[in-house]
Amino acid sequence: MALLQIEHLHKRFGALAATDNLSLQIHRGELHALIGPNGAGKTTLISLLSGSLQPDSGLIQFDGRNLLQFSEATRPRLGLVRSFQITSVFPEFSALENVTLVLQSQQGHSFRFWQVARNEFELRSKAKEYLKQVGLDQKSEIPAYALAHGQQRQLELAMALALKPKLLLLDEPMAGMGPEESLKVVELLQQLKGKITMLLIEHDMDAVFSVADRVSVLVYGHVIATSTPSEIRKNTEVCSAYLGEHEIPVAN
Amino acid sequence: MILLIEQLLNGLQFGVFLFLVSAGLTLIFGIMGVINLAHGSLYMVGAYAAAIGMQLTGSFWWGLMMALPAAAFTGWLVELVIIRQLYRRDHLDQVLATFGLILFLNELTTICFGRAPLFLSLPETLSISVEILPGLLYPLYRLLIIGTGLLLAFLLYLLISHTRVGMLLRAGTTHREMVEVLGVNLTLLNTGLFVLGALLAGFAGALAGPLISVEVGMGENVLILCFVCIVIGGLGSIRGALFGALLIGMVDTLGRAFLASGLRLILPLEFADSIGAALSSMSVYLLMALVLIFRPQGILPVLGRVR
Amino acid sequence: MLGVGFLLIGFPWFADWLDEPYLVSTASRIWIYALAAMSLNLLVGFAGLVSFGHSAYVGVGAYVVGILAWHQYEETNFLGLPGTLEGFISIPFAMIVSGIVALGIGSLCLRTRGIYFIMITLAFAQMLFYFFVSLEQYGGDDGLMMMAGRNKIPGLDLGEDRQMYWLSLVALGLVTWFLRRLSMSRFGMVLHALRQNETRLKAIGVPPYPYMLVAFVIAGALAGLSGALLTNHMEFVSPDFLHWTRSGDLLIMVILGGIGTWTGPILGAIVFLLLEEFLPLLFQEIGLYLFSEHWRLVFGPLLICIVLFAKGGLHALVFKQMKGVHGAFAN
Amino acid sequence: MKKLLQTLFGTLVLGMGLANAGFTQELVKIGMVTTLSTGGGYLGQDVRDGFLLAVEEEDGKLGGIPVEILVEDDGRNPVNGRQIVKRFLDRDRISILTGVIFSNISPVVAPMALKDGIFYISPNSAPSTFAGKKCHENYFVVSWQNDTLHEAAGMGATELGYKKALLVAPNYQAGKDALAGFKRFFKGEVIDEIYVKLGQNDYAAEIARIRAAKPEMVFQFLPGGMGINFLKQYSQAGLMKDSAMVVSGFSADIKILNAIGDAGSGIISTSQWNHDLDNAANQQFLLGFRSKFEREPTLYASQGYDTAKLIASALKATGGKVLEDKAGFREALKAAEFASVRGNFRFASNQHPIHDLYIREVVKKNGQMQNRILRKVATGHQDAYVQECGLR
Repeated sequence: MALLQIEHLHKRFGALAATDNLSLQIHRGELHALIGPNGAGKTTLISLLSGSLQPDSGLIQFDGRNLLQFSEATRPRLGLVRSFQITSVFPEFSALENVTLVLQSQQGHSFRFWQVARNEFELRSKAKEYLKQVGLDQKSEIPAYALAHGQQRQLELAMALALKPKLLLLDEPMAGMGPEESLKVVELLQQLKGKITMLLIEHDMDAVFSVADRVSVLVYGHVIATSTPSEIRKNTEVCSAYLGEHEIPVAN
Repeated sequence: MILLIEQLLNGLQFGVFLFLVSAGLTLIFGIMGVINLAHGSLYMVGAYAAAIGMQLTGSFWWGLMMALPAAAFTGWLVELVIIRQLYRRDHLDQVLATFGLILFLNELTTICFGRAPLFLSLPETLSISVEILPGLLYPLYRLLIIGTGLLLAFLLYLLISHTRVGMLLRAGTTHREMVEVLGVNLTLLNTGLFVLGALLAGFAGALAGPLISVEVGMGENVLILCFVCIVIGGLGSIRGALFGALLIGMVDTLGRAFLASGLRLILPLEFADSIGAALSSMSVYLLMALVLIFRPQGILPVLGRVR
Repeated sequence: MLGVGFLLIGFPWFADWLDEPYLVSTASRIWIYALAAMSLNLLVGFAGLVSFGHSAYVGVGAYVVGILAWHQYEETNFLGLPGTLEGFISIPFAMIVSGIVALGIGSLCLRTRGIYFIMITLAFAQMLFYFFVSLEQYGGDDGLMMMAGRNKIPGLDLGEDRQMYWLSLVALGLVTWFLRRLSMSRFGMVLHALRQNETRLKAIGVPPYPYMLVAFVIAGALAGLSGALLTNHMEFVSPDFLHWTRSGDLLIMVILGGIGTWTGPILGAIVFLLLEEFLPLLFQEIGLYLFSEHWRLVFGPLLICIVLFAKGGLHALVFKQMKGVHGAFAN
Repeated sequence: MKKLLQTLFGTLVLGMGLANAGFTQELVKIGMVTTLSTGGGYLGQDVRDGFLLAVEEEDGKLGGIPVEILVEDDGRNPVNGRQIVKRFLDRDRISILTGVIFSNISPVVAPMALKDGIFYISPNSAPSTFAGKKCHENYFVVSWQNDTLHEAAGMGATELGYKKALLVAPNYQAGKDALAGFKRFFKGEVIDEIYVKLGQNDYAAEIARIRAAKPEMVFQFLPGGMGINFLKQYSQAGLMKDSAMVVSGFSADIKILNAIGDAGSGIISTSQWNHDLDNAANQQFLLGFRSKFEREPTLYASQGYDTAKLIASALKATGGKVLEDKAGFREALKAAEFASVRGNFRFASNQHPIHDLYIREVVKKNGQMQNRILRKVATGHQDAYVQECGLR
């Protein structure tokens, strides 16, 4: 039984069908990449999964539960965690505080009014580990707004990991990163592979084809193909979908 | 029956009047994203200018004519000196700055024209009542206000939805950046818009002059009510402002007209009166609260804009 | 900081030395308003919720004390309960009632955001204003006198202005301390996060609403406390306390002082109230009689200038660098 | 923050220095906390100007005693009022407090003054509590008790033979007191009472109700701007001729008449004073006021003037001893041996005035609207609360 099971999902914005009878399966432990031309409805799908949008029709099964009955704020608790396309951290908090807040939210409600949060050392040490994992442990005390863009993306990732996701939705984690930064991320993804199930949305084809176990191609809100990277490369339909849009992915 | 019709007319007239002030307020907020507490002061300027003008020329009409340039000029000056600095600031700064502006304008008016309310009245020709229905006499002037108000509303509608300027304005409410990209001179557009708002407010002030006391602080009384109107209607939308204004006008008027007498049927007279009065004075805010609870964006919000 | 503390405690003697004893009551009033501004800052500065109806909770707290005292004086009952002049009963009671009112109003208002939130909080405040105006039994618009003087607190004689001053000062101190702790707690972290990025907060599995509501209630209760003190200070309460311009004043104090800072609300209250009280005098002294009567002519532009040129309010001016509440635990 | 405080007090101390400089001891200090800003501003302005006129007539003296008058604006806000009075008492050590206009200020400041043992002499506001239960030996009222002019309206309406009256007032205490006062002396039938919102602008709804009710007369107490709005719209709706308008003096002072113009003609109003009262003091007052301020005085101005004259008479009698000889000063005040611009004037046992009341009619005289006395409706009227007062 797949971890995430999407069946006949529909979402319209007025005349535009952003998601059109979309069906997709993501198996436990795999790194599943989702590619497609701009406006294919990738981000819409993420929003539908994370709950910031509601589908018009269709069914989403997550970990054996009907996802649609859970609110945006409760889905992370189920283990369905997203990272944002536009960097979204708490700018005034230090990197450490960003992650600490996430961990604290993991431990149920935060109605504790007296104990000083920054003195809760076990929280902070855990948080440091996550920062280390993404290679930010040197920057832990720096306010997020002062971090370089790439580092903010890394922080974002750390926060996502801190939520102990069963499924991690990665919305273009390498957007706006320099080559060496994105290389870091690819390495990180390699490490996480197998431990966490991931749905990766990314334009950087080299990255995608190097890390993904399976790739799905989304065009006009509809999945036209799902297969291994090598299969996908051969697939003519995909190429045609990409003509004029992107360079045809060639062997790396 | 006659009474009901008359009260409905009163409600309509009050609503239309509120619309004249609200229209500018909502446009200024919608397009420039500026909360202008000093909008009420422009209304006051209009009334004062009309009063002074009438005392100088002895003619109500000249007073009315003088109100427009006065309000427009004040509006222009205010936009140039202060509002322009506030476009990119957050609402709090705007509230504080324009509040300071109110203090200043009020005090200045006091110094120039004294504390006593000014005199402004109607020419004989207008201060008559006409029989619009058998047995229903209604002041001609109030009818006039209804007429001009609705006319202006219609003109605004044309301006907003059938002219290039209007197109830009509408675009401005939702996609400010896009309009800038189009190479439109937004500063000019804004100034023009602000002046337009000032004109409407000033005109409303001049119209109200003969009916209400022309005195310092008259602006604040009407200001809050107008904010209620545009919030109920949905910020930034002229349609919303009109709708909200009419709704408030009706609710307020009818509440005052029938609530107390209605309560007397079920309560002892003593309570009925005070409770009725208390309720009718709250009614407007009650309404706003209800609307916002069920439609947090107002009743006719501008589509595609989240604030 | 400690030095400042002693300075403030010793202020009554300083006032005597100046031979200006009335400054003590001026100061008590300042601390009381600073307390209210502080509670408003919890909403505006921490959680980013701009409430334009905060004086409502001040007013409710004020009326609770006033009404209890009135019943005690008239020896009548209030909802079956006898009135009281005992401070340690009526003041906490005032906080509780304000808190409850805040709970009711907040639970509705918090469905909206931004300018709509500003307006709906104003709406409820106005309703309460007209409610008290039409409360004939308690003096309506004319308000309610504390015929038997200020509240009684064992070991204190509030009738004596100094003791009233110290009470207000201590109250302000405790509230500041409490809010400081609060802002550094887990709860505080959530509030700060809320201000910075609500969507993200949801994305890490934290529903904002309950936290906002609790913050709203705390702010309301603290406002109630300042109201209770105000009634005692004034020995009088009237709907003026709830008028929307008072809410405006509180907001101005917060912005003037520096939103989301610790000293901000206090500085704001000090400067705002001192200007309001002494600007006319100063102009009189220097012979600008026009301005001494029309001091607002100067005060208005002053506010504007502070907005336009002193970003971050007096706090930023005094402490040169902008350091928000979040700074308090960022280092 | 420390710095801030010190600099602030620094400037203050400097200020005090200047202020206190060159004061001699026998100077009697009179504190005047009044309302100059906000809607009711012109009331305070006239009380102040009337008062200062009297002081100026004796160039800086009252009853031959040099006085210093400290005037401050309470902005109609009791909290500010309290601060000002606190300062008057502690810093300026005044011996007489006066000037209060509105009834939401007096309950705050009067007790302060009395507790401090100085004299409180009201030129305007006089709530019933201080006329009755809480009357005080050092508390004097020169103007009237709050209900008085409303009661006079009741008498007037009766004398003019009106049978069916409709009453309008704001939904707050003073408004309800006003209607109570009117009803206390009105013999006819009250067919309806309409309570309106404080600070209301538009009265179309109420006016429609009035037209439907067809009363012979309307009595309204809508202070300041509200009254002007109402009167303008009332006459605009052409109701003046159907239902006469009877108001208390506050709603028909010269300022209001100027503001509503011809619309005001025919309004019946009551007052304890009018410009056409023929007595020497009044002539002197009018002459002085008009020449100094180039405007017509309101009844408030006359009250300010009377207040000053009363204080003058007492200072004269005690040779400037106020706090040194409280008993003497009190007796001198009670004697009220001064020429009031309203003619007969003496104090009742609760130290509120006993005086004559008139009804006036608004007429247009050489282009100006003004009040003309119709007749006297009460001679030696005193308020209804005097029995509740313990003083004898």
